[in-house]
Amino acid sequence: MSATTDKLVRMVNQIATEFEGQQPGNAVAATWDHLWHFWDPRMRDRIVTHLDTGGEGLSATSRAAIARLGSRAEPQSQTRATEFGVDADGNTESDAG
Amino acid sequence: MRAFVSRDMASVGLGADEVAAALIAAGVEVVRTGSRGLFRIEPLVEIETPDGRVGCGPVAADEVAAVIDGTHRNRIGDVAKLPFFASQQRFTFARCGIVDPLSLADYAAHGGWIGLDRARRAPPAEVVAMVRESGLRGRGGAGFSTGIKWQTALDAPGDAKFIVCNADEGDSGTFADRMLMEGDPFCLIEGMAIAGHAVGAARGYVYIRSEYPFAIETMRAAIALAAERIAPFALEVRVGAGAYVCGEETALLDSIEGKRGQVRAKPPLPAIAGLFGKPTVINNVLTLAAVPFILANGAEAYAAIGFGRSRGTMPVQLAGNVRNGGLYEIGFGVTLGELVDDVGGGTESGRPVRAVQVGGPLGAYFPASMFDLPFDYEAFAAAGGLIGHAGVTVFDDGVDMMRMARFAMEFCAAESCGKCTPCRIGSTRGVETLDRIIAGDRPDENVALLRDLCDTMRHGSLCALGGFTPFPVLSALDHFGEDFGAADIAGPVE
Amino acid sequence: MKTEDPRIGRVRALAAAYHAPDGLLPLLHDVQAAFGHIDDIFVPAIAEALNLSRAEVHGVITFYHDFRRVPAGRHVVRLCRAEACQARGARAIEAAAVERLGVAMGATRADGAVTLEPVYCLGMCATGPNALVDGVPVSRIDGARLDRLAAEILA
Amino acid sequence: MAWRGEIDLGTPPAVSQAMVTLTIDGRRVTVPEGTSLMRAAALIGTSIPKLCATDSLEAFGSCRLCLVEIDGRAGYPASCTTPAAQGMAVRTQTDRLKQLRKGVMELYISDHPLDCLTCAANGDCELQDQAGAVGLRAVRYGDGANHLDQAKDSSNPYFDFDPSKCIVCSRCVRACDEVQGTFALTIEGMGFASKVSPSQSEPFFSSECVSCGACVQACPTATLIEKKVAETGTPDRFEVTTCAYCGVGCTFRAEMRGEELVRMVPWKEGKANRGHSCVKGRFAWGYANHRERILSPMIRASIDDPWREVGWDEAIAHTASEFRRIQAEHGKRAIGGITSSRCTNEETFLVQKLVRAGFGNNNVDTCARVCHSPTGYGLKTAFGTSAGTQDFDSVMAADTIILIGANPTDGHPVFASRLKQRLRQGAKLIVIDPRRIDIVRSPHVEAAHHLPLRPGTNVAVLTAVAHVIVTEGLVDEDFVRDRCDRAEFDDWAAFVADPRHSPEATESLTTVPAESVRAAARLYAKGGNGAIYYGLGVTEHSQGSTTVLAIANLAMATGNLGRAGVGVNPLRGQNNVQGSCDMGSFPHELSGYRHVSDDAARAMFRALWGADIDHEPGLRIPNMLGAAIDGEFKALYIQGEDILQSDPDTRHVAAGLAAMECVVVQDLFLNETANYAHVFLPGSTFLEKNGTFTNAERRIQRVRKVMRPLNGLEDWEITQKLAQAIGYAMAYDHPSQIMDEIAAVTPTFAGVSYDRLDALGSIQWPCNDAAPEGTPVMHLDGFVRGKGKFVRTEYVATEERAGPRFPLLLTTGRILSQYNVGAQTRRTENSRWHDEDRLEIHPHDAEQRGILDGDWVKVASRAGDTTLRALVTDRVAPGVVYTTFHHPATQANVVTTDNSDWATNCPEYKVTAVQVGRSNGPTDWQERYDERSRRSRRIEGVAAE
Repeated sequence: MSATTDKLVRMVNQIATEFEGQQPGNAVAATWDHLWHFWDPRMRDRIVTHLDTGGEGLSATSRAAIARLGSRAEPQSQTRATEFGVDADGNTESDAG
Repeated sequence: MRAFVSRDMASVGLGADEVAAALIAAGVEVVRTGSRGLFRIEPLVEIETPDGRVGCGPVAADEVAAVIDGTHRNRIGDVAKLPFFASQQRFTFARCGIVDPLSLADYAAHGGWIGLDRARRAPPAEVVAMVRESGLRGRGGAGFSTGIKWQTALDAPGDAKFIVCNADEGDSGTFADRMLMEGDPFCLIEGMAIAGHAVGAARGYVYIRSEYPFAIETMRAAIALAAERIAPFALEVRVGAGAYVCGEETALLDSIEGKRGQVRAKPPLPAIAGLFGKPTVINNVLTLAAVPFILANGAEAYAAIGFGRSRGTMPVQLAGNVRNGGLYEIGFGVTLGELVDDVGGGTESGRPVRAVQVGGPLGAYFPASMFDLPFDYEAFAAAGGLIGHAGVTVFDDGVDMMRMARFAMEFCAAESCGKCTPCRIGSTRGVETLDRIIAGDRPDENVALLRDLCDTMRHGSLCALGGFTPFPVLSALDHFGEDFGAADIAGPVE
Repeated sequence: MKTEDPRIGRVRALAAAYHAPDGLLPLLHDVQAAFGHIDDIFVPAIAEALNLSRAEVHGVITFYHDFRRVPAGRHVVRLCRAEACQARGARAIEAAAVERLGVAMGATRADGAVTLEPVYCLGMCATGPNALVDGVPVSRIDGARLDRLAAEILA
Repeated sequence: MAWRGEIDLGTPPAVSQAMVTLTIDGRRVTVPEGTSLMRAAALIGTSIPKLCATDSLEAFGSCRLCLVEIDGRAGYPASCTTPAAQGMAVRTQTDRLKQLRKGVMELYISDHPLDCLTCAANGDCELQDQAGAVGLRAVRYGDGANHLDQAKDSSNPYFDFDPSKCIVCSRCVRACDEVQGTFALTIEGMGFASKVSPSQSEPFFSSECVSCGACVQACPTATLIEKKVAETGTPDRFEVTTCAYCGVGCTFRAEMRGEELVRMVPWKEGKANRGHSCVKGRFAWGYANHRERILSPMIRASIDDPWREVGWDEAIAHTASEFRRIQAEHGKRAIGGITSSRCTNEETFLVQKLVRAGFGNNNVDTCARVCHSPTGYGLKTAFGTSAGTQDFDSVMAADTIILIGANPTDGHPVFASRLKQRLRQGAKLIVIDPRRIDIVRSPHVEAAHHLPLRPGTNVAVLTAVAHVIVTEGLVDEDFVRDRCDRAEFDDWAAFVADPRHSPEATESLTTVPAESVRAAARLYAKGGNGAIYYGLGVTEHSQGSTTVLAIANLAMATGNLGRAGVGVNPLRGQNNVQGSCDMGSFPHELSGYRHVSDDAARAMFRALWGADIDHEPGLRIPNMLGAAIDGEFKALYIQGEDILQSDPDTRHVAAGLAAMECVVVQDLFLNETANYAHVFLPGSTFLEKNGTFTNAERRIQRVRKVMRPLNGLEDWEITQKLAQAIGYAMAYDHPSQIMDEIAAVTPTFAGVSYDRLDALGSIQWPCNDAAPEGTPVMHLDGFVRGKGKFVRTEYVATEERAGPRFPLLLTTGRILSQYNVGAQTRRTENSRWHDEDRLEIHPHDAEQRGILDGDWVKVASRAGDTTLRALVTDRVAPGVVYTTFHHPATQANVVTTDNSDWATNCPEYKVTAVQVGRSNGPTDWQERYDERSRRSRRIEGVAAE
């Protein structure tokens, strides 16, 4: 497994563990939502390929989330951090982070 | 046999400890008291007899035998009958020299705590009203109505308030505070406890100058002894460190707060924002010590005595070259001449009295021609002087008034806190200008310059140190011009 | 780290009794009583204890006449120079003292025997000229008493 | 603007709302109660003579020049210390007053050198002015005692102290006490001998002075004066600009003589710094004309070759052709850009526009990644907007302040001074930090509680605080009911109430005594206005975002939001890290916080920019380097950043850069990243450009050009040329046009323009129709976006665990005199305060390893090792070591690992398991690195130094 893939595995496991703490029972959807909104296509493709080739090192939640990522569907936003739309009065969230 | 010998610092300076030791060695039971306050007869020994105390003084350590058997050459008998004491009105100093300063029993037996108990039974506002009606004014020198000051502090909002006693008695010619703290400390303590109750202060500080080691020791012991009696009010002694300017109330507060004793600008008044920024009553020892009498005997008893707007008694201190130097508590209105000649008995040297400085190093010098001046804040102010802490320092005709004017500037330069320009730089220039006059260098020009400098200091300075130094300088110049040798020395004192 | 002067530890012990800035003067009095003077090297420990800056402590030490930064002589004579004592001959006594004790006013003898300092009033203004000699009041000082004093001090 | 001194009203403004009316010299004036007579007079154009008064300090009343007469009052009160009262009749000019003022001035001049014509303050001295004003014509005192022989102290590199000219007005001492709060100055002695004394009469440089310059600014004479003024003479014009160092955003008057900058003096109307400064902004601007500054473009084929100087056209053309070649060979997404948090909003906006519209991909990122990206993620999740909620003034209304993971006296010194002011007024402080940072206990300031937690356990401590607040009934029920999401609160409250989150249960983990946690929680919840300030010690962790969420939870649970004195306040590191985020520097979103996948947004930008926008998020910096190693990422345009020194896991960064074919660095100096660059484009300093910075309180402030760029072009002009060269048209004449475009696409900047900035001085976004003058405090009557959201914060231990091989935990930070990677401050006199990074180690840990203070030690982690000298101190707890990363020689980031925040990849600088041992000098990696960077800095035809 290349260094980059290993790094991505550690990153997605870290995200999954966090959402297991934050949103028990909804960690898979939240992790998927996060990867979809914040990861670059190559990172997403690489992790999906890794899952398809056995997904060594991936946690259960990570596996489920990556599986959904592979389906190319657009996730529902599970936290305000991934809401980017313009609301009714023309105000957008500011994501200065 | 029981004998009473003073432990007052001045008495000890004259050998009282050695006399007491000799009495004890001779089998006599010795009680150490404060000083009665006439230093010509110290060390004084008073023997207790069935019909009262019999005094002998001054007594040397090797003459105790004569005292014991009643044959001592300086036998006085009942000291209280001496004209010096009989003509006094000792409201504040009644117990001084009589009681054992650290005996709670003695204090209670001589009218102690009556004032405090009465005050604590009355609401604070009523106590403040009594003090106001007594006409009591600041004995430290400002002469500000004590009642009004307390009222301001009572009305001022604050989660904590303080009572501060200004015991930095640094004026030359004054020792009443010292005598009272060493002779009747519980009186001051009681006065402060009353003040605490009157304005809602739970804590008090007594700021004593470091030059008074005896007073510091006695006050600390007395506070410890009286702690329970005055609880929940709590007192603490704070010792100065040799700065005369800390006799100015705001410099004193900065000193207690652990800072350089520099004078604060006003407002705010300390009664509103003083120690640690909280409402604070600052009064002189004598002011606070007068309060127990007022509470015990009522405001009218105190106000009945006095002259004009100066009500009650003033513990005058006769000092310098004076025969009967000591503590003379009398109602306001007595004249300067009566004090110096009748009570004081003129100079100790036997030479004629030439000048009298009233109010310490910042007070004016008065010639004999002004001895009809009544002891009253307003009268002295009108005559270009001040009462101050009521120290009266007598000089005989050997005095050189130009040197005394120079000394006034020298003292200001030595004790200036350095904050404001007229005093920091002016006092040093004052000494230099007077040195030129003394050396005869362009006397007319330099006297005119001296007057200009005094005007700048008098009206520009931030506090009384720089502000009042012109009083001794100009009064010497105006009343004793002959000592200055300069042609044009006339000019009013502003 | 060079070893610390042992006296600094004792200063810290004295300082432990005080916590707020208003403890500074009492602490400085304690330190001077313990060591005879307040050495500059004590200042950091004092400042640290009261949570003040070294500047503030230095400013206070140098403001008040009482605090010494260098040790005084074995004996300290504080001669009163104020008006009441002058009226009773203090100027002459001062000149005599300088001469008899062999030290200028405000200085310490070369051999460290005595420090002669002015003081402005000791509150014994009817029995001057006065002095505090090692904290003990001495009044009505004249030539004879000065001689006895010089003998004791310079013995 | 033609030079004119700032108006000095003499005393600070009164706070009262009640007004009083009086007459001064017969003219009526109405002022707030408590206003001094001096200030009241100044407000109607009557300037009463003064020397010890200045409106940045409390009235002091020592010079006695400002005496006035008042009807019905005896004497001559000082107008500075006498408050105006209703109906007063004041006279400021009478014969008596003239006479008294002349008398005072005569005393002053009797102890002052008469060398005005050769004096450094000639023409800019209040004593000189007042002597003229009062008409002093003679000094009659002859030669008396004076201070003219006092020795001058030139120990401070930036200003001289000449006591012979001192008038003992104490303005310097009071400035050090009241404004800066260091108390480094005092008056020594009393009376005529009074003398200004740094610490124990030491030279300024070795005293407690932190060289903030407040005393120099306050001094009315030449006693304390900038060395540059003494050298150059007084300035003749000034521009108001904003400092380019930390996130406080101090504004300064850049005072110049012609084109030469003479001094930087804090601008009194600056709303972030209120007329104060620190050593960096005030004095450390000399790097602008440092000899190491590169002024002409350079290119080279290989990073092993020496540089070759070329003209701008050749450099730009070469870069453009390389970028086009690489995109042709390796695909559109094979190149990217990095924006700087130290350049202006306009410049950052242009770089991300170049990448998205010019390169056609979203591979743009900003160094904000490495400091406050978790703030954005966390606050957006909780409050809906991701910036700090208050303005800096707000601290003055706080009653209890929690400071977590920030060391303001070093990192945000001017804010620290205002915080200390508030603490001296009685506000209570709680510090949560592994180190006993200065503000825990420094003169007149002491934290009520210091929680020295084990590095990496922030979430555990804050969740324990939340546990106490919920279980002890300290929640602000009204606030939660009215303004938060009820269900989420209930879920969160149940979560934190679990006994496993109690202070007692977490004590062994966090090493913080349970009772301290409980006391701190009660004080924050019930101690009046509670304000939380935090820095990189919160964000630079694997749970950085979670910690920000925990902070937001505490603020909402206790109702500490939506008014002055409260809030959640990120202390952002750099001058424009907030701005670089606002400008849309992140790979996943367009400016205006629109996700790149948003078709409508992309359509709008295509119309506006005339170029297709990639719909996929781009690569973050760590992932660009990863992709480069994998051969998929070939070129990088880096503006104003030194990622090799500032980013973690230096070996990984070096490998990534080395794998690229065209690295372009645009900076002032050949920084560490330039060792791996093929093109060097010389940048311009903040003194040489127009633009805006946005500070940590969302305040947009103008940067104004003080002198022509030495390198010939402002940074935005370089980016524009590059865009044109790769075939993407950009045609701005002035940054104000760029700001107009920003305002058009950024809702929170809608109302911002240069004209309005000039009119208002500064604007805190959001600034739009709803808030035409900006928003000092956010969430006033409700959260901008719906309800406040509570989020569970489960503690997840970092992988960086101390173990047998690496038993100690390293954390990192900053020091006052140096800034970020030190590129600027190392090239100023500031290096005299901190010329090398030191490793702070507890005496116990040092003793165990036979390490003495000053010894060379090696610090090793699983990522690498480096050597530096030890500093034995009990400021750090046993088991914790600390260092800064200001000097490249130490390469502290060789040791930091690739751990990072789960949500934003913000690197975990603050926790690295290390071993420390004696060493005999630099590691071979350091030596190889030094040799490499020496070779890489060679420039053809220029003698190597």
